[in-house]
Amino acid sequence: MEMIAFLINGTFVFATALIFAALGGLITERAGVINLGLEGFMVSGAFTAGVVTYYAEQAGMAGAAPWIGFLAAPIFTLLFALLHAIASVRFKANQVISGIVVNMLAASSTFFFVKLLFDGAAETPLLQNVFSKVSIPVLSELPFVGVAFFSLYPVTYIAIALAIIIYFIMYRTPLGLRLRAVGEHPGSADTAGVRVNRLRFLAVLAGGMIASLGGATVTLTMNSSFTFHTISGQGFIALAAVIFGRWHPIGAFGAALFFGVAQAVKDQIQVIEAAKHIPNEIFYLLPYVLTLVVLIFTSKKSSSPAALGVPYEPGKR
Amino acid sequence: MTAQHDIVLELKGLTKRFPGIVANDSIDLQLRKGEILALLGENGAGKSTLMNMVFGLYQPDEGEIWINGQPVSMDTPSKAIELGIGMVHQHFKLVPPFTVTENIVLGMETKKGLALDLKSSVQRIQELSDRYNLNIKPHAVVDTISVGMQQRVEIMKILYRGADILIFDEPTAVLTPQEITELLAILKGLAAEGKSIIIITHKLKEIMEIADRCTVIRRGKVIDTLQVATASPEALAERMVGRNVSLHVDKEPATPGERLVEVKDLHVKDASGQDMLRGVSFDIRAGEIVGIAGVDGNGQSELIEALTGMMKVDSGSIRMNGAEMANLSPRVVSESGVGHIPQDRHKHGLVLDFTVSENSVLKSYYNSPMSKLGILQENNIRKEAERFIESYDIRTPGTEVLARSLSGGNQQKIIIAREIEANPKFLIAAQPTRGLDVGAISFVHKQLIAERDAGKAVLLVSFELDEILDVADRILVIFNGQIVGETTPSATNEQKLGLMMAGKLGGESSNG
Amino acid sequence: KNKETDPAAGGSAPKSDLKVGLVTDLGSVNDKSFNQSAWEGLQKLRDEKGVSVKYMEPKKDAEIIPNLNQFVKGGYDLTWATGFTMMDPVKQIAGENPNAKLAIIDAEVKAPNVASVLFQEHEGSFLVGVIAGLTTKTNKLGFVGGLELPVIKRFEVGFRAGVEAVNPEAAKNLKVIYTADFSRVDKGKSAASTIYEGGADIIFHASGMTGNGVFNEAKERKQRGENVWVIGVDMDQSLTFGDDITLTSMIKRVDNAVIEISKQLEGDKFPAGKTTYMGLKENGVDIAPTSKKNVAPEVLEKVEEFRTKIINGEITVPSE
Amino acid sequence: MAKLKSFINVFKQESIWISIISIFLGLLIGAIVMLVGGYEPILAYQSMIEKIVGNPYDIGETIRSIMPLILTGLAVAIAFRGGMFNIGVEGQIVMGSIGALLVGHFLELPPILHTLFAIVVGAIFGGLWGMLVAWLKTSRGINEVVTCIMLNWSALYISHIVVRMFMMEEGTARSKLIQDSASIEMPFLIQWFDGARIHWGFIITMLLLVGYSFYMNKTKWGYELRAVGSSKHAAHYAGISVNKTIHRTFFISGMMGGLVGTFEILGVFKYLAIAPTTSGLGFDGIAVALLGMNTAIGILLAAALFGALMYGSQGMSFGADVPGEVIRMVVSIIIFFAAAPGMLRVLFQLRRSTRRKEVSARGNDSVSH
Ligand SMILES: Nc1ncnc2c1ncn2[C@@H]1O[C@H](COP(=O)(O)OP(=O)(O)OP(=O)(O)O)[C@@H](O)[C@H]1O
Ligand SMILES: Nc1ncnc2c1ncn2[C@@H]1O[C@H](COP(=O)(O)OP(=O)(O)OP(=O)(O)O)[C@@H](O)[C@H]1O
Ligand SMILES: [Mg+2]
Ligand SMILES: [Mg+2]
Repeated sequence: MEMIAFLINGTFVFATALIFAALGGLITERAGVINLGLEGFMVSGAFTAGVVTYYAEQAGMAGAAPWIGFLAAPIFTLLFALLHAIASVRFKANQVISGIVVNMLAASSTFFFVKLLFDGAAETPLLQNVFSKVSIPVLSELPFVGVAFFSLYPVTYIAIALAIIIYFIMYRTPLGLRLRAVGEHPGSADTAGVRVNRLRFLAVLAGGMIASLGGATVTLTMNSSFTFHTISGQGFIALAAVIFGRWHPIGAFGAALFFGVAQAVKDQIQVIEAAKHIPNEIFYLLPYVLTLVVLIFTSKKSSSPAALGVPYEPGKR
Repeated sequence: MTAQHDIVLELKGLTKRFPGIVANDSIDLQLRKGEILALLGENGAGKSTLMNMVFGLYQPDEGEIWINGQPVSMDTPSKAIELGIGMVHQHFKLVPPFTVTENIVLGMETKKGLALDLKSSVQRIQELSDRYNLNIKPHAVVDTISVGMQQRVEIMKILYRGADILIFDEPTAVLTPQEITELLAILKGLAAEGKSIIIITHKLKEIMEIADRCTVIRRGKVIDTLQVATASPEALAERMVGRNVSLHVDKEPATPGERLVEVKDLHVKDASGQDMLRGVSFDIRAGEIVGIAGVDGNGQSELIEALTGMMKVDSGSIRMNGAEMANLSPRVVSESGVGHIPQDRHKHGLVLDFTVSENSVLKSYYNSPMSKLGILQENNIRKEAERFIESYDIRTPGTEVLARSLSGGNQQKIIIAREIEANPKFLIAAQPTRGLDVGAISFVHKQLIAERDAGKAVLLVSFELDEILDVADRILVIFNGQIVGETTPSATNEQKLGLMMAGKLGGESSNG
Repeated sequence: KNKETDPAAGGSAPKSDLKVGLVTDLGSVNDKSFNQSAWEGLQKLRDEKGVSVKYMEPKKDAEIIPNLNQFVKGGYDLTWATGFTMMDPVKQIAGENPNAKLAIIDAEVKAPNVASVLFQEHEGSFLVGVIAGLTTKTNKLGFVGGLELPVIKRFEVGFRAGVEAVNPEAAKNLKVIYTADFSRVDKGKSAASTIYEGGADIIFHASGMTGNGVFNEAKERKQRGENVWVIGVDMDQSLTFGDDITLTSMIKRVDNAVIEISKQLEGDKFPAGKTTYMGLKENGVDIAPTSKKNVAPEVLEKVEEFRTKIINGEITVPSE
Repeated sequence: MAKLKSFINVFKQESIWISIISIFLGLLIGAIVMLVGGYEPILAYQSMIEKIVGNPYDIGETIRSIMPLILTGLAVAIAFRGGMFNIGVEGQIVMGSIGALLVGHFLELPPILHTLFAIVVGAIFGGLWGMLVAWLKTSRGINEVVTCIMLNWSALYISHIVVRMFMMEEGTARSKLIQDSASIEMPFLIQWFDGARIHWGFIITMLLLVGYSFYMNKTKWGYELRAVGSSKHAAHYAGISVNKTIHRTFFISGMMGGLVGTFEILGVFKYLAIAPTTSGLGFDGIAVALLGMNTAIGILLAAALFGALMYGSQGMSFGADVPGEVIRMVVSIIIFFAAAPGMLRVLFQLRRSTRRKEVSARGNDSVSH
């Protein structure tokens, strides 16, 4: 029982970064723009959080430093999001390649900056102030649920709240209606008076900024520094979560949790006595194979936004 | 001359160029308050382009747009909407997974606090629906409603936005006769209320029925503007193409031969498991054209797809020359001599990003002489395309341009050439003239009749009663997945057919 | 930036004609681990002897050989390669260039012009195992490894033997997780979290940068008042992560090995074709000099006892 | 004659100029970045060029590093043309290397036969891994992007299991070696290139490049692939089996990936190492394919540019101490401009003023499809 509570806790810890990134990807893709740049946005966010928090520490901000780093991440990442938006929305570039460019450029430039800023070092200095888990008074004392749900990083609560907010915006507000219309059938949206490319542009920016929070989360909850490998593949897993979650905020949230649980389980099983003789690789395989199995048994027809990947040009036949 | 203040929309010297073509060449046009103005012109004459500029979708290269006596710059549709212009496009602009209400309020939402307030919108839509007799279901998902309802939703979108200048681009091309009648009535009502309307249509009858004036466009230029009351359909057609066209289909009586196609008790379910065909039986003889009349959505598409192997048959049989054809693959069906002019030329009939030559061999590319040992024979393919272009008068810059770049009429000609030249025993033509101008229509009809006269079995599926009555030798009426009656053109008329299609009147069954 | 590789830039430094190059393992000379240690050794050599030194950091496996060639064909007197991934490339280059001298760390290459250096990690790990076994309050311990490779296995096995020698019960409760990665801090943190949650209070890691996660987890728990420790690896990690969570570290003196062997270039004593074993005896492995901060004096005494026994050969530490 | 003309016309095309300007801008921005960082761009580019073409060895190694990029470029391109996105080349590479390794290590066969068999098996392993994606797509409707991402990681860990269970070389982190009879080294060329690891994969890759173009444009299977890629519905109507085409396409695509792994095993490494991540070549292939506009010649040029710059970056860090990241930045900037030609056109028009307005306006439209 205790172990399950701990497993749930671990799931949230792992999933938080993925939730942010997946939500960012979701917003972009619902507007009709493929977001293969999630990895790059996460890198940028992780980098910014590492660097800014470090300098905030140097300036004596102490406990406020990680918050400053966290909030700085989307601001800096705006640069990369702009790149994706300008190329794929304004200039109708292939959205896949534009995302790949974001990944390549974010990775190379942030590593380069780290070397410049920290005298050739391969990582930012170790942060002294990062997020620590907060125990919500009273609730965290409860048996089981206390450990499982009420003793988490503050950013985890933010991620959960964000998923709900985005759900609300997407399905209950005019903005959401327009956003979905733009991704489904931009021609209709345009003739109904919605500025399609402007909305897509903003969606790409917003998506990039939100995804960057995922990167910042990795730096500020797990790594305490930023290095070459801080983000290696999480962005793609987040993209998979968007698709797995059928482009729905709650679905993507659930998919991110699923990956989280698969990761958390992997460690837990390894330390069980009975599992000693199973090759470790089987556990490493687990999250990925499990995902495929679940997809095989749940898949229905594709539910991607109909205009995903198609640049909108009013004059085009 | 009408007084200046009566002109709500004026176009002065509008010019629009596309690569290699001047789509609109210095067009002048006036729309008066409360009138219905028809725009008439061949396929590719530039009608849609002109209206798209008025609605802000395209930007003119030259010229000015004046609204209520003021020059305006129409840079986006939202600007047009703001200025009281509404447009129903040739291809519907609806978001399929959204509800009717969501589609209507999109871009003009009402809010309650931060949230979308659909409830009050539904109320308003209901009111408008009642007032204009649009009969709209606000909560239905657009994906699932009939084309006619979609058309009315488009109209509702305009009304909801309070537009005064209404533009309709071929609104009747996809409607049934009943729906057309209803629509025309609605338009008249709107004009009577003082709204000003421009309607594009290829159907002269409709122009005669509702338009006050008709502006004729040929190759991007305004040729003339006529008072409809004093003009004849023949005159309009003549102005449009620049020569005499016969509006009648000339054909000899059929001389049916042996029974070629036999369909027995056909049952088909769609993807969601719903019964779409429920025991359809009929047969077609060599040398006759059988028309299938019916309202869209009563099983026509499923019937065609089942006959061509594109859809699974649940039970029943399809025999051609006695051989069973049900549930064979499309490839085998076509190889057995079934030609198919599909209903949706963009979705099925053509690979739009293939060249004209590649599209010419879409069904024969894999066989000698188009390919040998798995390798395409480019020379033969090109020659085939050249042959089609020559004998079907396809207007294209060459064989190696993309099909996408041709006008709708010419795209259709590629398909017709391909399907007829394959020399099928059985030709299925679904909506073969949808969206075509009168010249093109008469061309297609001639081809169908020529096929019949060459001893082929022809199945013509159409929502156009005119077409069915003019071209078919025998008429089957489909309703709710069943053949509910059979008749001949001489034994019926539009009214009777219309009633049968609505399931209200049985036909005289000659061979049950 | 390590741009000043030319001793002349230093001004007053002594002058030597020797040129020594270093090709790092996939990673970087700033990895706070053995690549860095090797480079520091070379820098010391430059400062002391005026030798020209330079490094290259391959980013892919396929780049290793061209990088080695850059030095070998560029006329360097000695080319260092750090890490077991370099074994085959070094062997190949040594064969193709019989006149070039190469040296490799963490792998054995049998070639007449290659000096190999192997560290006896299991011996050092044994000592930290003793510390862990005697320090644990819960009698539960943990080990976090990177990839499950023979080198890393040596750490685990040596550690286990050390614990076993002083605290058999804790050895039975040793939880082991391999993260399959040397650079994913988050995986290290998750692994550590699982182990600590299971009741262990000390974790020894041999997982490169992944181990940072072990420290991060320990730090977080320490702040919540849990009494947990980490035993670092390769370098004295208390200098990086603080001695409030670092119990001790098993250090590998790669720098010493690099300096010693490079020096032997002069006077033709270069141990070509030989394998140098760097164990406790050779000062190749050791516990961090700062250990007395956190480790009880009587425990350190025990450590010294075992050290002597290992050096004497009374105890042979298993390595696999 | 007509062929020659069309070849010349290629160079009159705007896209060629777009590419040249993109490369120029990429290098320029790279230089600015270096200046800002306190490095010497001229020295850096000098060292880079020297590293790329400085001596036979480096020329050979540059070629060697271009080869896999061509193959992964082709793998991605063939799927793209079929309307699918193969972001699973990474995994297909791994599977290919497993196949080649198993055959290369365990079987005893005469030299040429051994090599051929290993290549075929490696290609088939990659192909089947690719086809798994296709099968999950057609039979279960699972989006290939997710499948690919999952299968990449799965392949990696499967390679760990295979190596560890069946052929771990004692005391190392890699498999045992393949036998010499399976090697695809080209000793005469290796000698020629002063030891650079040139192998028969070079010839095969070139043949595949030509084969790709031929397959795509001149065969009925290529016709079917393109038809399915542009319109599944029209392809179905035309009697083309859409699912079969998807399977075939992913199989071929996966084979290309598999061959990358095969060649790395048989020609470059001789063993498979236990690595924490996949090679990244598959992801680079996406950029190569799209930069090369999915055409054979484009892929060749893009891979050459990409591979040469990456290989040359090592020279930059050796000769001018510039971190290799700068070159990756340069490459991504080049791709960025090349992928959004509209951007350059905007800059272009500004500079050329109104003089040739009409020409550029036409150019503008002709690529808008
Ligand atoms: N976006 C576009 N790009 C290139 N050419 C276009 C474009 N839109 C229209 N054209 C061309 O402009 C001409 C006029 O087309 P338009 O759609 O206005 O004709 P139309 O009169 O509406 O014909 P139809 O009766 O078939 O609807 C055609 O030759 C068409 O090919
Ligand atoms: N999230 C995504 N990121 C990147 N590429 C994507 C994403 N989603 C879809 N794609 C690409 O877009 C293509 C279309 O995706 P989709 O799942 O709609 O295909 P489909 O349903 O098989 O096609 P169709 O709608 O024509 O039947 C995919 O083949 C894939 O290459
Ligand atoms: Mg789809
Ligand atoms: Mg039109």
